[in-house]
Amino acid sequence: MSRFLSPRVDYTLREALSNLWRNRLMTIAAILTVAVSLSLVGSAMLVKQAVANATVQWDHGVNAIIWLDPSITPAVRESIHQQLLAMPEDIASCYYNGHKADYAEARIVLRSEPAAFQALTPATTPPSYRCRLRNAVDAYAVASHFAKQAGVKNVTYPGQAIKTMRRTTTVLQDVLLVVAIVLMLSAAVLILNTIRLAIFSRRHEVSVMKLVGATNWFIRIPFMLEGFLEGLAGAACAAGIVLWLQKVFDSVVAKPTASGQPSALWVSTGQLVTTEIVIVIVAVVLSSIGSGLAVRRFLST
Amino acid sequence: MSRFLSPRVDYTLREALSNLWRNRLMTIAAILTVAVSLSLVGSAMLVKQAVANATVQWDHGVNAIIWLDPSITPAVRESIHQQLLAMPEDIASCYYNGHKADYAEARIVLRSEPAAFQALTPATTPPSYRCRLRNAVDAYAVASHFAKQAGVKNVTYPGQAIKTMRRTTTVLQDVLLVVAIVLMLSAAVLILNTIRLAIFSRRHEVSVMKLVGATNWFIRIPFMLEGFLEGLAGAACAAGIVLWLQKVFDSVVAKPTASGQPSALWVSTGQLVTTEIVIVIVAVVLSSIGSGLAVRRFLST
Amino acid sequence: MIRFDRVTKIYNKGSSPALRDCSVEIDKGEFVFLVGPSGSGKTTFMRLLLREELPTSGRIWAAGRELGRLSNWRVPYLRRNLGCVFQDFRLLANKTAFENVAFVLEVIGRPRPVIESQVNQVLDLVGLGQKKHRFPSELSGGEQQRVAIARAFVNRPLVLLADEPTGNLDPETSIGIMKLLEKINKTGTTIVMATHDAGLVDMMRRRVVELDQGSIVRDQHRGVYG
Amino acid sequence: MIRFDRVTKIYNKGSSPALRDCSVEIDKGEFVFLVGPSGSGKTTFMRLLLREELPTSGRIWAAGRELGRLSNWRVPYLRRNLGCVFQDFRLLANKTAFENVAFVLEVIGRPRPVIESQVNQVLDLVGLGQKKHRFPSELSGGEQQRVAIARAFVNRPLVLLADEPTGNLDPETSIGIMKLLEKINKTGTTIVMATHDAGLVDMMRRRVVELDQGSIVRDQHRGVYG
Ligand SMILES: Nc1ncnc2c1ncn2[C@@H]1O[C@H](COP(=O)(O)OP(=O)(O)OP(=O)(O)O)[C@@H](O)[C@H]1O
Ligand SMILES: Nc1ncnc2c1ncn2[C@@H]1O[C@H](COP(=O)(O)OP(=O)(O)OP(=O)(O)O)[C@@H](O)[C@H]1O
Ligand SMILES: [Mg+2]
Ligand SMILES: [Mg+2]
Repeated sequence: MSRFLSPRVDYTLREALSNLWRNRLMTIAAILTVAVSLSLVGSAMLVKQAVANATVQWDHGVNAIIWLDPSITPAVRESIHQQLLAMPEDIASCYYNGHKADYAEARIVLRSEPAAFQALTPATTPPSYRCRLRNAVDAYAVASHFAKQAGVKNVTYPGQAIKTMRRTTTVLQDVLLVVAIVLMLSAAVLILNTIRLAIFSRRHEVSVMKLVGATNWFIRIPFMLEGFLEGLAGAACAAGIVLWLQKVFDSVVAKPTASGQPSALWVSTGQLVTTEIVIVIVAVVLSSIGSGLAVRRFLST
Repeated sequence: MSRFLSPRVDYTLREALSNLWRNRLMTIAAILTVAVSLSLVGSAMLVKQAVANATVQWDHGVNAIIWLDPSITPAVRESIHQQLLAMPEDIASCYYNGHKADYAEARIVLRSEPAAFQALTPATTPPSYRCRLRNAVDAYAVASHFAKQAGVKNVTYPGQAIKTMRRTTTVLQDVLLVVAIVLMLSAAVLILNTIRLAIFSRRHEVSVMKLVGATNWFIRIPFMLEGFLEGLAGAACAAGIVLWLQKVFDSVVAKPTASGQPSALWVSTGQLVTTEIVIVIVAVVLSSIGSGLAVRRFLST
Repeated sequence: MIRFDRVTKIYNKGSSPALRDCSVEIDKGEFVFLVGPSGSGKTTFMRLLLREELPTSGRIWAAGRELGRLSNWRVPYLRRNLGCVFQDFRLLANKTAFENVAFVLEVIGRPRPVIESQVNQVLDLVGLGQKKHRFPSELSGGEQQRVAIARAFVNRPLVLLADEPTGNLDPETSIGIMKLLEKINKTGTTIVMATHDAGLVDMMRRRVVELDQGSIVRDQHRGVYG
Repeated sequence: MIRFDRVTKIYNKGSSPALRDCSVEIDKGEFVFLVGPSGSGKTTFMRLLLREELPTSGRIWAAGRELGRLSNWRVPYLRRNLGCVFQDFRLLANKTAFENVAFVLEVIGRPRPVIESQVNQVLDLVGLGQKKHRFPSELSGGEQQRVAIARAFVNRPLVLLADEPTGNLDPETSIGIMKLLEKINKTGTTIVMATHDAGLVDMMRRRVVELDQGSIVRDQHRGVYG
């Protein structure tokens, strides 16, 4: 390696790697802690996104959906519309979701049931009214009022399941995030301390370097690089773990359930990639803070 | 304080506390990591126990329960028994759970529905046959065969819910345990390294102590105490966190559901206490390993 | 008191010995200068006595014990009989003169009142009674070395080992330290002092043991430096 | 080359000054002994020159720059003009003599071939051409100090500062080191050497600056120790 790099780059890399190896116990602990904390951050993000995906139908406080026949005539639709307006004591507000909007949504919700989605076209996808009710317990009354009307296919309202799921995931996310933040703190301190120990075990070398006129950055960079390498190694592990967790989760939990219920918990590739990028960024920030503090505090001129 | 303690105990405590304070960043990180890792261990234990409690009915591979009338006559019961024996291609094995056994079980399963449990007495609790089927999908056939017979109250078999729950919690437990073990490793290394830094920053004192004839244990004990204190502080945090998590969990997830489905996830006080004890023991072991290694390696004679 | 019997010390296999085949006997109450060029083995001699190292061959007796047979846990008790002073003082910067000296007695578990009286007594002996609450940084080099000597002596050791105790001091201050060591010697404490300072050795006219490349090349009563 | 203009240095507020109102000028090519009792401020003088400390009042020039006006990032470039040697050598134990010297040039970013030739040249100058692949522990004290001098000199500094370079060496070895410093001085390098060793000062008969409690009490050409 040393043949192809400039002496200075070569020196920097050599120093950083040998420091990491010298305190390998510490290095491993730092990497693992970074990995665990970032995996938790990643998991929290994925859980949030998966639940959002699964419950996209119930966004904006919607708690009842009246599905219409795809072939409904404008007159029948108008009559239903008037009836909805006529129930202001039960129904707070409604909005109409057309064929195309529902087809687009189905693409997300039915993602894990591709056969069911294949069978749909925009034209055959039922349009719907999305309603917020004054009182969630009125849902049954509203449903039974509309269910048997002409032009209405069926009426769905979220069961206990969706509420529990949202509550659970909110708590789960909060817990994951708190734990992740605590661990990030530990990770930063661990990085700071590997560097501190490295500086300590090289204090003779450092004092000689200062005496003979090494610039501050020449002395600092190998130590900071050490912190960066730890952070990146941790991020790489975390990225792997998140990918694996998502697979496990997919195969265990994310099974299709009866329609109307929230369907499979899944995340898109885009969301996964975003999560991985966030992990790397957090790692870089984390290790910069750790190593920055360490060199600033323990390598003072 | 120093007035009431022997000079030696006083010295030891003073040293340990001042070392902890000197490296407070490190100390906090070590305590937090211990706390998080032990909380995860505790959570894994609680989840396991809660699921075991909730699914105690379905232990030993039981996948269908035939509930009998509490007032069933021995003759009718004998006829049902014969029918069960007569279906060897469907039913692998059955056992009879009497009034008292079912009453005892109800005490656990109905724990979060005390009103329902209050209404029961041993005599009014239905006895049951617990059957393992050759094939879980036969459950519906078995159920419909027995459901309308004289002397049978109803037949229950676990839905998808219980299977998903068991699979999910197994995965969750495994993940929690792996993460906990990784973090325990980090925690031990962090403890080791706080002590290492303490030894390092006191190396002059230590070398003087050695020269003037301090015994090995006199030198070591304050440092080891430091590790212990970190471990115990971490355990205390973890114990608090587990208690709190259990409360949150109780209030969010553990709602009574339709009977026959697994009911509330809960753990008994005894199980909680056991978990807390395990946490403290693990902390003591962890910090002993960390501090033992540190003094052995960095305080060699 | 101290006896070396054909002691050889080789630090690293293959390298030449730091001490080779040394035999010497030092009686109670003697004052011995250890002289010789750099690397001749003076510090090694001290380290062997303190059992910081074990000899490669040969046997050493100190304070009535054969060091090779001493189990590890007894080493601290041996060291309580051997006070040491070094060129760089080795005082704790965050403790006052009094605390530096008291530390020794705390470490070996003496009760408070005993510590109090013994420390004051020995600080008076070295002439620092007035400055006992100063920190090392508030004392001159010579005064710091006096504190170090007080620390080495407070426990009334049988032997006081001094490895170039005047190496960092100017000639005048050095003579003061020598006088102090002589005073301590008069209380019956054996003193072994390694030094490069020809002036001091010539002035004192005490026993001189000269090492060269690990061998004892001279052992002279009332000797001079070279 | 070096100029102190009414320099006072007080380390801690309230404590007495380590240097008080010192003015002195040292020209290119001079050889100056800095003498004085322990704590008189010799090391402080050196540390001010290296800009490890800033003076409390007064101004200092070294290598053509006023140190008080030098921004922090320029300090390394100042130090490349000032070589230092210490009593305790400060060699890196895990590097050979060659590597210890080469390290200086690596640190300031010299290319490989230059390093190779310059290091060999300076090691020949100090007489260690044959032992350049030995580790410090395989060299005698005098030889280690020669390596340290080679390291201080390899970058051809304008000034060489030596703080008790013979403090740990026996008289004979010390004379060898003095001869080497004299040889380096003859190449035109200014040398400032702090020492306690009266013998050396008297032997050399060079300029002597004496400090006492931080004040310059004597500045004598072709002086003696005291
Ligand atoms: N810890 C060690 N490991 C290896 N070699 C050592 C060690 N300590 C000393 N030596 C070697 O043993 C020899 C004797 O060293 P010692 O320190 O005893 O000499 P000294 O007479 O005290 O010298 P000085 O006057 O410089 O203090 C030297 O060659 C030295 O290099
Ligand atoms: N870093 C420091 N902080 C506070 N005081 C210091 C510091 N360094 C030196 N001093 C004080 O400044 C004064 C001069 O010290 P200095 O080290 O310059 O003396 P010296 O002439 O080199 O003595 P020696 O011959 O013992 O090396 C002393 O009183 C010392 O206690
Ligand atoms: Mg020595
Ligand atoms: Mg000095």
